[in-house]
Amino acid sequence: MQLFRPGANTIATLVIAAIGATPVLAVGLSYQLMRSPYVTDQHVTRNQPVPFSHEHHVSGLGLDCRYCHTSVEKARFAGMPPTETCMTCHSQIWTNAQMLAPVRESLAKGQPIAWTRVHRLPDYVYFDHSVHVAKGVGCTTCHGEVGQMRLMRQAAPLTMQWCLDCHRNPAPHLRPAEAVFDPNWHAPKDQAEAGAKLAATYHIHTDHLTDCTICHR
Amino acid sequence: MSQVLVPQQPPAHRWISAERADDVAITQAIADPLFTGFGKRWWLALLATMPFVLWLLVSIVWLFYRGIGIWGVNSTIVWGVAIANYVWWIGIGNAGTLISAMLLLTRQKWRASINRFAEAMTLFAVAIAGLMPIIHLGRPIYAYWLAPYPNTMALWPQWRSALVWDFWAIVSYLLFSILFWYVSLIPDLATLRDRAPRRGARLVYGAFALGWRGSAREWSRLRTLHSTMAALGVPLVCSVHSIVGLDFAASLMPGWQESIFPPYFVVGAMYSGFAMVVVLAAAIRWGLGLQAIITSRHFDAMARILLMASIVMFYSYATEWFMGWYGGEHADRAMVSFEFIGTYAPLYWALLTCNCLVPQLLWWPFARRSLPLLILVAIAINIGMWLERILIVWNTLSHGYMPALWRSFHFTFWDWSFLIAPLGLFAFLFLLFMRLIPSVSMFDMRELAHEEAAA
Amino acid sequence: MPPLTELPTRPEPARRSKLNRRQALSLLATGMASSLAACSKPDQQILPYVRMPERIVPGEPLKFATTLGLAGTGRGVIVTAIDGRPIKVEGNPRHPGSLGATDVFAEAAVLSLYDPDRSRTILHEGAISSREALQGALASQLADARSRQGDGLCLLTRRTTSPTALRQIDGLLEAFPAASWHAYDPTDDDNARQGSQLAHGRPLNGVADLAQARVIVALDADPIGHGPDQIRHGRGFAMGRSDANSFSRLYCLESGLTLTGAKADERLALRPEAIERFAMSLARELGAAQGATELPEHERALLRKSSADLSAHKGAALVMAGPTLPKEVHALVHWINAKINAPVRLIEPLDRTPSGKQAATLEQLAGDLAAGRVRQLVIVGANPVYDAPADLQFGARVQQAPFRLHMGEYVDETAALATWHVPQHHPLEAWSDLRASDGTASIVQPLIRPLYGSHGIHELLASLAGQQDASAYDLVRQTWHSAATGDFEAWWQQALHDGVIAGTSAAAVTPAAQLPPMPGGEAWDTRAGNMTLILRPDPCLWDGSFANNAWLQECPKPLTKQVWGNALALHPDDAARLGVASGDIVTIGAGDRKLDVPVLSEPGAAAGVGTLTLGGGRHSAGAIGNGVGANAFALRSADNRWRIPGASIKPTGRREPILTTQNVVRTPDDVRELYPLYQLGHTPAAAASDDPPSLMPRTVQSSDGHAWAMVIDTSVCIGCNACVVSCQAENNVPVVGPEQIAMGRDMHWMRVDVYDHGAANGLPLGFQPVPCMHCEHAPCEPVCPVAASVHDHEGLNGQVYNRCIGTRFCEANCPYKVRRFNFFGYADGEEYANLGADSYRGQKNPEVTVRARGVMEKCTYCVQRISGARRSAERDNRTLGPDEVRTACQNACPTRAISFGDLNHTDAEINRDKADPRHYALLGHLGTRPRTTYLADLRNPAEE
Amino acid sequence: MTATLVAQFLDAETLQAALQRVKSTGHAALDAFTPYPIDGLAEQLGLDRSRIRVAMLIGGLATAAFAFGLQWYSAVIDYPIDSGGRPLNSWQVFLLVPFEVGIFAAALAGVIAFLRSCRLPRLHDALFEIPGFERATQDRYILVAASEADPSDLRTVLTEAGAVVVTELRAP
Repeated sequence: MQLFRPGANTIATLVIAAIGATPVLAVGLSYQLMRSPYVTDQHVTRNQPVPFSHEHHVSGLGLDCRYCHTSVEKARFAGMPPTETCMTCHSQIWTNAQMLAPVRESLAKGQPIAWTRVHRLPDYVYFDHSVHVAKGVGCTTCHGEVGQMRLMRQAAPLTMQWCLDCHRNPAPHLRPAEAVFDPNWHAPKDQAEAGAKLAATYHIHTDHLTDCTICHR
Repeated sequence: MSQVLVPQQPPAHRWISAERADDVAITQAIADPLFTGFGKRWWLALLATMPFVLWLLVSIVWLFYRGIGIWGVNSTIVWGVAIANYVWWIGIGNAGTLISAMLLLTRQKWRASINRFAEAMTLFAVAIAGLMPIIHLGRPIYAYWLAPYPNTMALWPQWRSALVWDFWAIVSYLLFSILFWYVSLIPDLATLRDRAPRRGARLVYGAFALGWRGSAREWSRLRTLHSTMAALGVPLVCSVHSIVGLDFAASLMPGWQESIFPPYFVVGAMYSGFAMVVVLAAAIRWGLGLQAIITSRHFDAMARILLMASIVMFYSYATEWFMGWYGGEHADRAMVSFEFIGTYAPLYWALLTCNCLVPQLLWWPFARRSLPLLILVAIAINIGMWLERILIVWNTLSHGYMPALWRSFHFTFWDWSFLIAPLGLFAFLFLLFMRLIPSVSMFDMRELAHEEAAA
Repeated sequence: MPPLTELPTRPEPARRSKLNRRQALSLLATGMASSLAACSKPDQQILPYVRMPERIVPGEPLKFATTLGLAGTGRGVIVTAIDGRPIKVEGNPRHPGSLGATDVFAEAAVLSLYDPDRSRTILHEGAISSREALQGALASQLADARSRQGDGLCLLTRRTTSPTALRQIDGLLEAFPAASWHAYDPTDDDNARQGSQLAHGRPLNGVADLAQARVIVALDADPIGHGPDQIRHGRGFAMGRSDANSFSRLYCLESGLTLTGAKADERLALRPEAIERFAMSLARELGAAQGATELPEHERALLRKSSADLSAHKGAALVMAGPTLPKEVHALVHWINAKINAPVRLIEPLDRTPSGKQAATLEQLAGDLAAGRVRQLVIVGANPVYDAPADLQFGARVQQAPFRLHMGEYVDETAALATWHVPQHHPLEAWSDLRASDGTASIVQPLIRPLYGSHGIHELLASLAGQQDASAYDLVRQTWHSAATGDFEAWWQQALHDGVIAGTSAAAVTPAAQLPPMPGGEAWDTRAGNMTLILRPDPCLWDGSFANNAWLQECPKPLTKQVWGNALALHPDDAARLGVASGDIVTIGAGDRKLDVPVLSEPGAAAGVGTLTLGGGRHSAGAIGNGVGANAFALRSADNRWRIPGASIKPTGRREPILTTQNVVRTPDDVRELYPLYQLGHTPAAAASDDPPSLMPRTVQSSDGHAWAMVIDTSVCIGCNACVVSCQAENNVPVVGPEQIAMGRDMHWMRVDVYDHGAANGLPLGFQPVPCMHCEHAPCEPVCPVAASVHDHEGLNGQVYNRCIGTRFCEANCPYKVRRFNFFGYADGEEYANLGADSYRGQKNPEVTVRARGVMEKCTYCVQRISGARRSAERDNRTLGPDEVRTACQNACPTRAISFGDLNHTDAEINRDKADPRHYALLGHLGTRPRTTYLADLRNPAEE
Repeated sequence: MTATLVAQFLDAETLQAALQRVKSTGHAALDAFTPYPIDGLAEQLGLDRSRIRVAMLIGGLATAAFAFGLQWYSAVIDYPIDSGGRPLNSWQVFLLVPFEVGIFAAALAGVIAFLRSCRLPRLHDALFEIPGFERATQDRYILVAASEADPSDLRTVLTEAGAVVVTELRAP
């Protein structure tokens, strides 16, 4: 006797096909997910206790990065400005601005301003700003068009893949020493050979740059 | 239990000891119990295995929560029961496919009665074996890092590691075994579909039977496929356990770095596997009343194979000792003497007794024919083979190149858990299999019956 | 390690297990929290300073020179602080007591700083009290004391060389003429002082210079053993052996095995009485007209050799006597040294006040207490209730004094009996000053504001003298105002920067040494009832004051590798005679004093002598130290401090497994294969390379020119463990605790293997520090399925913790067994006892990952230091110097046995060592091509 | 007008004999259904040779090649890592994984080829309508034959050959 309706044949075939297809799709999807901003926080803008605008201070007033991030050339940590640094100017201008109240309060109470971290690497990754800066990797290379950001956002995915892309082939991203802190720097036409030359002058050896021990220890 | 096939002494035929063994009788004997059920005995057995399954689950949860420190492993003896279990189970898992594939290729008719449940045994054993390396990890959640997949770390597995070979060997072997087993199952599923009294069962079996009708084309194609798979299966099985052997042989520790390991692991696998088949065959024969189909001839044949394997095992051990001494490396010689007089010497002697001495009983026909005796021998062999595996791990790691760090293993409750509980899980799965799927291949039996009748 | 079925028996298991359970639960909580967090990443915050402190660059290390004391003697150190947290102690090359190296105690000091068990508040009768209340109480007591010229006011300090403290005590004794000052240090050697009294008519300290000595005869003395002079003597010993042409020879006669004995060229294990006899015979050989007794043959042979050597090397020969020998023998040794013009500088004692006052003894104090003559007792930094000789019954007598003030870092046994307890600063929190054993003074400067409400001893002494709120800073500066040359501020900055005060080393005095009267060499019998018991400071816990330091508790004792406890070392024959084996608990009886302690069979011990170390059996030490080991002070009597004759040893039938981290290797084949030992003049012609042929590429060469390697000279390794603890501090290596040790688990990245070449008579012993070998053909790497164990281009065998999934194949396949696995979260939520306390986080080195549960870890050649050096070199665009990178173990080593550097730098020290004929690779025949290699041991036995 | 008859036999031998008779009498033997494989039946029915083995060979080799290529690319090109000084292209050990997955892939390819050549899965099929057809998987040997001309001739051929039941299959 007949157990199944004619449609069953198609269904059965589809089921078998699905068994084969599912794993492939699952891996593909999860990979896309891991790369997506949902996981990497790329392009995520975060709220800050004080709505500090890099656009205003960098593009508008033309402050140098190092004015606030003082240790970027000598330490792993680029450095966050102490409240004092803000007050050097803001004890003179915008002294009563409402949005600066937390800053004045911080100085008065002696309590730090709690900024929200924007760029976050895992604890087991040892990133050193000073060396990158010394080797001609500019601020905006990783931090993006800071000069255009009202509130700070994470420009790069900060995945290991992304780090490796540059560690394997830094040349396209290298700048002459004087341009490292230039927020408006853009790669010249001849970056191809210029970068290669810079890599040589900076003594950058790429094979060593992909060693695990460079970033993990 | 329906006694359709009445066994008689002396047996009517070589491999079937029943006079009236036509298609109907065989079909009834094997298929009908699945519809009528096995009664209380089966339920009791299933109930008995439940606590073990629960025990295993609890152990695994506690292991993941607390970490592998709950085992007796230490800074020097970093491996323990999990690894021994892995090798032991994969060994048993190898036998099923090996048996049915090799016997198929060598045209051994009697395979018909045992290949189905031997292959089922393979599936369950390999599944349990595959569990072991994962729970043995310090950070099991990252086990998937052994697989090559696109990831944002831009990293790949380290292909030179024997563990990666293991990973692929097990995955390939498990999937292969499932296909091999399922393909030969399709016609029987069709029989069940056409014989099942209730519509529900008919639908389920029917779906899995894929609409098999037993046409000449289907049969010839199935045979081609099945025999070719068998031809591929034999090298696969050998390679799988050789790779397990490489886990140790590819190292440079005394007692591990030995070129004999891969072949000797394969033989060991077949050895313990056949021993397990003997036990299961006896169980099924008694449980399903298949005395007519699984005859004492079968046990006799398997006993001979056990005897042969035990001799090869002894030869392998002897080779180990000889090479250890002949190589002249100080550490290797120290290792050999440590095996005999060291911390685990009693276990080592027990191993030699179980694997080399006890099976010699099988030289005597009465021992091969007496089922209880044969079962005892088989169990002894399985114990001996587990001891062999754990001692391979313990001896070398306890007595390496640095005497300052010679230590010994401290067996904990959780080591016992992971040694015993999986046996319960295995029994549980096997009982389910017996209840849902014909434990003996019906179409093979029909064919055999006709050939026997003709002969 | 023998299989251990039961776990070590320690008190209050309930409380400790409860602790663990609580930690497990908190782990669960944090685990769940973090797993939730993983789903919805919570915002992290950055808190910048409000005002930037001077000189601090976030995350960048700062180094300051200061001084750490041991038994009142200073060892100059340089402490690294990151973001204001002291995290690592290293030696100060300018300081004569440190010479750029450290010992275990200095290394471990930084852990004690963060100990949550430290005393935090002033206590009155055990209840929390206030500073004001204390000042009130003190005021009235002082008024009372002043009214009777200070009669009844007793000050008990440890032996101290702090000029400021001594100056203050002078002031105090002026203010209270009738007051008395007592000093007690449980590791003091009174016999030496009295010996000098006998020989020179006044107590003098001898400062021996081992570097100058071609011949050294140690009579039950342990110059290179643990103690204030270990680093100096160790360096001297090494320098005396640096040149094959002027290679020193070390004779050692000792009652119990010591580091000196282990490294000796000629050694004899004798009962102390026999050593006395030998000393007298030695004196006679050198012209003393008396003290002749017959010696057994083997002693006579050694006497001939040693006396010949001594007289042959006048001016470069040296005899040393240990604390177990009576004052007469010490005097005799003074006489001998004078006779052979030994390189020993005699200096005035350093523990006297400027006005020359010497502290009275503890016995006198005990007497006064018993007689009820003490009205106010002020105990500063001492813990006599625990460590006073038992027969003084200090615990009972101290309560005779109505007012008892105790100042200490912990609420210890003495604090419990005091009416007032004042928490004391940790040395890294205080201003003070100390002298090295040669008299050189140096400043103790704080690295961090006091973590708890503790106070300094100088403030306390000041307030006793009536100065309230005087600051230690000013007091110390006052002390040195006079010494300053030129502008004081400049001088002061210099003194702080250098870590030593120039020109303060004591002047040598040269009195005539006269031959003292000889004691009658007493006879003894060797019945079981009559053993001689020798006490020694513990190589890890010293006198028990470090008992709550987990690093030191888990630091394997150099010669037995025992951890978490002490044991009575007996010669195997004695043990057999008593029917006991290692691990059996015996009752030691000395007079009416008793102690239960496990036995440890030690082939190096002298027959008829049992050796036990101090520092165990604390019950108010803290969560770590409580109830670990047996308290040897319970057997001590005031007149026999180091040597207790007529001790009885009875088996109890109970057992307690001896916890060890590894075995002392005594199997002859292995010893020969793994630890080659040559005799001077019999070294191989050239360094042998036993690399087998290989199909694999030769070696890993770095593109930017570095190829790191390490060479360890076993001939000068004295097994002091400084490298082990230094590595632990530098690399955040966790402590696992006794239960885990009993399971056979440990975490030390650096271990020191002990090899016994004599097997039978137990000598000579050799030490072999074993870090990761960083094999060029590393067996651990190809077996890792996820490439967590990989090589980098500079030859480092890197371990990537965050990639590790814990297959443990690498350790299984490591022939050297140098890898360590986190079976539990030893540093990550499942810490032992109180080691999970937040305060300990302060010590963690931020440059090194704290490893999680389930990952493998191991020595990285201090990759963070290599990386740091490389990055700073790249920052200012220069190349790394040959020996610019120094590993933690290398820096700690007192004898400079460890050299580390870049093989590609031809002028690196490492390459000189590689050319040495004694150079060999451990298990080189396996073809692993280790980057860590060794120089074979070298001994210089005397020919007949 | 053609008729298709379905004849049921009690054992394989009668079936094969009947098959010969049908063919010799100029009728067309379409297909046979048996409870177990019967040697030579396929040949008698003149079925084409199967290409399953070819499919298995191709599937196996292709996958093995891919597996080796993946290893080589990842270990030599994409992220070369020095592992214990072994050569980046350790081709000897890179052969193991391809072998394992190759065999599995061959089996998989075989199964797919088998399903396609038998046009399985076919849960719904006209033959299942035939009364008694379900016994083809148990104890009946069924022959399906067709005749161009008068079906009654074929029917007699079959009955004489020993068919226990002969039914006519009507095209729906």
